[in-house]
Amino acid sequence: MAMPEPPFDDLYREVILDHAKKPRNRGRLADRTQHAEGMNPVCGDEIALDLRVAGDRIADIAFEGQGCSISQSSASMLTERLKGTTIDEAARVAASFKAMLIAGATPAPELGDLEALHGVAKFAVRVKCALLCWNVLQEGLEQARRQLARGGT
Amino acid sequence: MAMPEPPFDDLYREVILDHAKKPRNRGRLADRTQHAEGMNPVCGDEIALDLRVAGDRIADIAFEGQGCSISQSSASMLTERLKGTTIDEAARVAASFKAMLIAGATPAPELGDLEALHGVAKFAVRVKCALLCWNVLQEGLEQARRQLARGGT
Amino acid sequence: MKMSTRMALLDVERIREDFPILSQQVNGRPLVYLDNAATTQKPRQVIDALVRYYETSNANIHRGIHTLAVRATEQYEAVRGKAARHIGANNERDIVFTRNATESINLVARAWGDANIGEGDEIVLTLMEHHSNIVPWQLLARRKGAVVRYAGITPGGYLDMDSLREAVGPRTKMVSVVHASNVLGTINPIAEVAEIAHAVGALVLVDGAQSAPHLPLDVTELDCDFFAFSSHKMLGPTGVGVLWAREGLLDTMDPFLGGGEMISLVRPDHSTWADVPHKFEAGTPNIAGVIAFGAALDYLRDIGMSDVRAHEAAITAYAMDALKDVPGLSLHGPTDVRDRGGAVSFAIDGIHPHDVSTIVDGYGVAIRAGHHCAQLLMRCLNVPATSRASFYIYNSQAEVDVLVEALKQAVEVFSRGDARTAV
Amino acid sequence: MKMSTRMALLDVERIREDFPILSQQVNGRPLVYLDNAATTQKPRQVIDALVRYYETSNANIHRGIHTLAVRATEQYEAVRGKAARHIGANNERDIVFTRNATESINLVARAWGDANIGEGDEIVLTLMEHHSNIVPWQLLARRKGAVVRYAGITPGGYLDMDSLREAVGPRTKMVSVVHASNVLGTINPIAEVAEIAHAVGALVLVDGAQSAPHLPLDVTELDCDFFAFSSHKMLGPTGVGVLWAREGLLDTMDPFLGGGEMISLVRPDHSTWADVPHKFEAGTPNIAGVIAFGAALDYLRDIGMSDVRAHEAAITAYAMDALKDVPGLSLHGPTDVRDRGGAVSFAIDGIHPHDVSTIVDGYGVAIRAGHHCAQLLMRCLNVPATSRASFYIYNSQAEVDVLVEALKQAVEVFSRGDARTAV
Ligand SMILES: Cc1ncc(COP(=O)(O)O)c(C=O)c1O
Ligand SMILES: Cc1ncc(COP(=O)(O)O)c(C=O)c1O
Repeated sequence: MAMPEPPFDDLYREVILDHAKKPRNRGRLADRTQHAEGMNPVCGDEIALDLRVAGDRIADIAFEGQGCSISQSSASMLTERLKGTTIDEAARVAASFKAMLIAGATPAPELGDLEALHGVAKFAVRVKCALLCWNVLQEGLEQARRQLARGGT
Repeated sequence: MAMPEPPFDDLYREVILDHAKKPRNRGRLADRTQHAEGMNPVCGDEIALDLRVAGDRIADIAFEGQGCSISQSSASMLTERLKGTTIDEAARVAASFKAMLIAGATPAPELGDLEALHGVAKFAVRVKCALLCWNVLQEGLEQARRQLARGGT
Repeated sequence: MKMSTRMALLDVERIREDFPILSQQVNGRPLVYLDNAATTQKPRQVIDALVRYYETSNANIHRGIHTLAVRATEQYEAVRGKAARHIGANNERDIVFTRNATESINLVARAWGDANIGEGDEIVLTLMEHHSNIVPWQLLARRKGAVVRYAGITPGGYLDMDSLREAVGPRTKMVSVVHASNVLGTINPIAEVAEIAHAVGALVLVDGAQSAPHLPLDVTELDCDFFAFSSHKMLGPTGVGVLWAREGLLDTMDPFLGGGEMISLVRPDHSTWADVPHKFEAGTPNIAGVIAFGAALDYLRDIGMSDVRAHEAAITAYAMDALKDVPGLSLHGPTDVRDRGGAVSFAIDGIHPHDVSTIVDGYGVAIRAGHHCAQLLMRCLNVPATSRASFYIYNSQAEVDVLVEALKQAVEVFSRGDARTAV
Repeated sequence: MKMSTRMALLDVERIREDFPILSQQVNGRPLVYLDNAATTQKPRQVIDALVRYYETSNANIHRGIHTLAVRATEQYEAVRGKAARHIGANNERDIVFTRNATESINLVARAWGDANIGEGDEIVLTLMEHHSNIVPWQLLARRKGAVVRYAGITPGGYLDMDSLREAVGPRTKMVSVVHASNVLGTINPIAEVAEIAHAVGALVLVDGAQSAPHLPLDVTELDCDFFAFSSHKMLGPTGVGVLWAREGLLDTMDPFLGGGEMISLVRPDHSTWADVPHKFEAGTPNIAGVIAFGAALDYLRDIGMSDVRAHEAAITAYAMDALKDVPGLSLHGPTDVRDRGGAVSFAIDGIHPHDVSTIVDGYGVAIRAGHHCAQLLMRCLNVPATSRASFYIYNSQAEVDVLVEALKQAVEVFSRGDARTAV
């Protein structure tokens, strides 16, 4: 049977599949300063993030989790993009990413490779997969901010 | 506005309305040997029957109750028809009456005036109104039979 | 024919074209459907929504990734916002879909009641409640050793506010009141009730089964804590009810039914719950019914609830006046249409309501006769049953005239004592 | 294309003409609907029954005297007998209409469970239960201080009868078991389960959500005490479930929800209940839904449940064979079609089920991916989720072929790592 080309150009981009198969920064940080986790009860996807924040900067970041290619590649690309950025920049990237997926905004330049995930916006039920790690990140950033406010690290 | 004749010839027969307005044998029997009552929870109709059974015969019978013209006239005609009959004959009349209303049987001659109620069979929701007193009667006859079996009157 | 003091506002002829059932004959005469407090008829827009759903979008919702599942989920969830807007609520998270108003009330009696009502606590109802707003509280009181108290009714058919004030006390935890009576028509002053209840820290549930279909509503103005209503009484399909709760209240409540959809994690010994409102919607819901209910809400919004109210008030005023022509007829409930909805109960001397209903049905007129699930109220009125005509957007004054003539025939039949010569 | 060892019995082409939704295109390709364990599509006979009801007979039931009310009541009540016959029961009094299988089980957990389960009593389930047959019992156990125990599953996907025998003991009061698993397909030996349960005096509830649509049934042979199922999984509308109870059992049970329809007398302090089954149907039921469910039952009866079963067995055997062609695919559950229904779960190496579902949806194929409301079973299988194809009377072998080809494309996409060059 002949199967014509399916409409996945926008979803399963090479870079996404690559991250899904070879996740970057996977594991735990022994010297983490923040830890946050989340799951998507509807589909069972799980993401845990470790951050090591030094000053106002994310000195190191790693993730663990399980789930579909979208949730895992999103997390992998997140860590790659944010390692070394300031907390404020990380928050801006998170906001841009959400705008791209929820509001359908054209990808902001600061997203870098994460732009590859913009095709997910067309797949309403998969949007939450891509967002999971970003929600977890936002919780981690909150923690880091509270700690900064208390004058820690 | 001109209202053409409604299809009630079969339901509200003269004899039925007459019994509904001037119920026969209404009240209680001070010397009753049996008492049974019933109600129709869906419409709230109530019937209570007093019997005075002497030997195997219904020496006297009376009813009390409230409800629609069908339930009340059925009870009134029941008492008129059964006063003085044997328990067995009363049971036969009850069976014939139910056959007429439930199975749509042509009225048996032994029903006498009760035949007037045969039109109720066509009004499915009103059948239970006409039957209420007969169900109560059957309970009363049961009691009477048990008493006879024990040898009492 | 009576002249109306005020003309009905709606274009009944045009509206009736949307209701296929209304063009039928019953007993050889045009159907005059005046049993709207029991359930209303459905416009083709609602029937079409059901057909469209089953012919294009049917799938189980919430957990599916495939196209139909996504489509069905979006259509279903979109109705929450419509239901919220209908009652002036702003947060669709506060809307739970149930089977009917009855289940909505039972949900509160279990999921809120079991956790918040203790021995000796008091639940205050009124004597004009529908059984659906009595029995769940009696069952709760029995489970918990609590007490059910009742506010009474004035001779004019109003809620007796003094007796309500007396019934509400320091042990009162819940005051559950009908908004518009399905028998007397009375519209109760909910905001006033809420003030009395809230003053002692009690919550207020409003049984809106007879108000949501007929009145412009704003739960903020009513100041109630729960509001329950049914789709089938407001143009929508059977099998759909709504419970609205004041913001944050659902979050504090335990689940009601357990099963699929309402969980987050299930482990052998315990489970955790999904977020509200899904926590309260166990199992596959009435997806098609909810979506078609959305079409009913759209239909009512397009007419506008104030016009619905104005039309019904006009018809009701006309009917209450016209019914006076029937010999021996007396009306129950408030006489001022500003204080009542379109359910008009009446008695006719010497004719039992069931006989009345059967006779007018012979003329194609559908009214209801019985206790209307309000036995406590029947005892207040000292009658076993009433006859009730109830109106909606598609009813005309001409239909009221048919009812009045049919009732006169009933009187005729019973006064002559012989139907064969009655006409 | 694989050759089937045994041809499907049903004339699928003719049957498909009855299902308007099946002729649509999804993502530019003909819809291949293989998510029947979630919900089935509806034949026009069922859709027409809904339309006919709303266009000719709509009225509230049970208490009305007028023509429409009588008509609606008769149509609604007639479905009880059909539902009873479908499961080999003879008494329509033993049939209660609910919203769905989930509510049927909750009804038993409340109305039977609260009166019969005490502290330290045990409820035995299996690890292959749907959440709808787990959570109600967990909630009951929490209310009463009872214990929930689980029978396990063999590596081949069967219920482990030894572990069931171990789990059932003198304190066991209820054994509640799925008849056909919605994930593994496994058909459980209910009569054997019942023997074990009845030997210690426990009752048996069968979750028939996945067997009532697919198997010829006889509750007498199964020897169970309760049987629960859903209309929407067997051609009927959403919002209708059924609970059957062994003769006499409902009479011993307290009411579940309180309200209209389910009472006999209501007094201020207490009420008495209507006879069964109405005692368990509080409020206005899903009248239209139940009546249209009658049309679904008629449709299945006309085909014949043995032919339904034979067709599905043939398709399932064909599918299990054909799926072997997909690289890296492994099946869950029994391999012998005689022991299983038409729900086929599988895993593909290196591709998450959600990705599988999204990709095959691109080819118009609707399958389900996830935990299927069976998280305990997912833990047994040691997977977070599975992909599941599930078949019904309108599915053909050609559709299985489309699924297999679409799955191969998924493998292709993921093996090349770039969808743009995948075809
Ligand atoms: C005032 C009132 N409350 C509650 C109900 C119950 O509504 P449902 O049967 O839809 O649950 C009704 C309808 O009969 C009603 O009139
Ligand atoms: C085995 C099983 N039990 C129970 C259910 C629950 O059915 P419903 O959602 O119709 O209540 C399902 C359906 O998902 C099922 O597959």
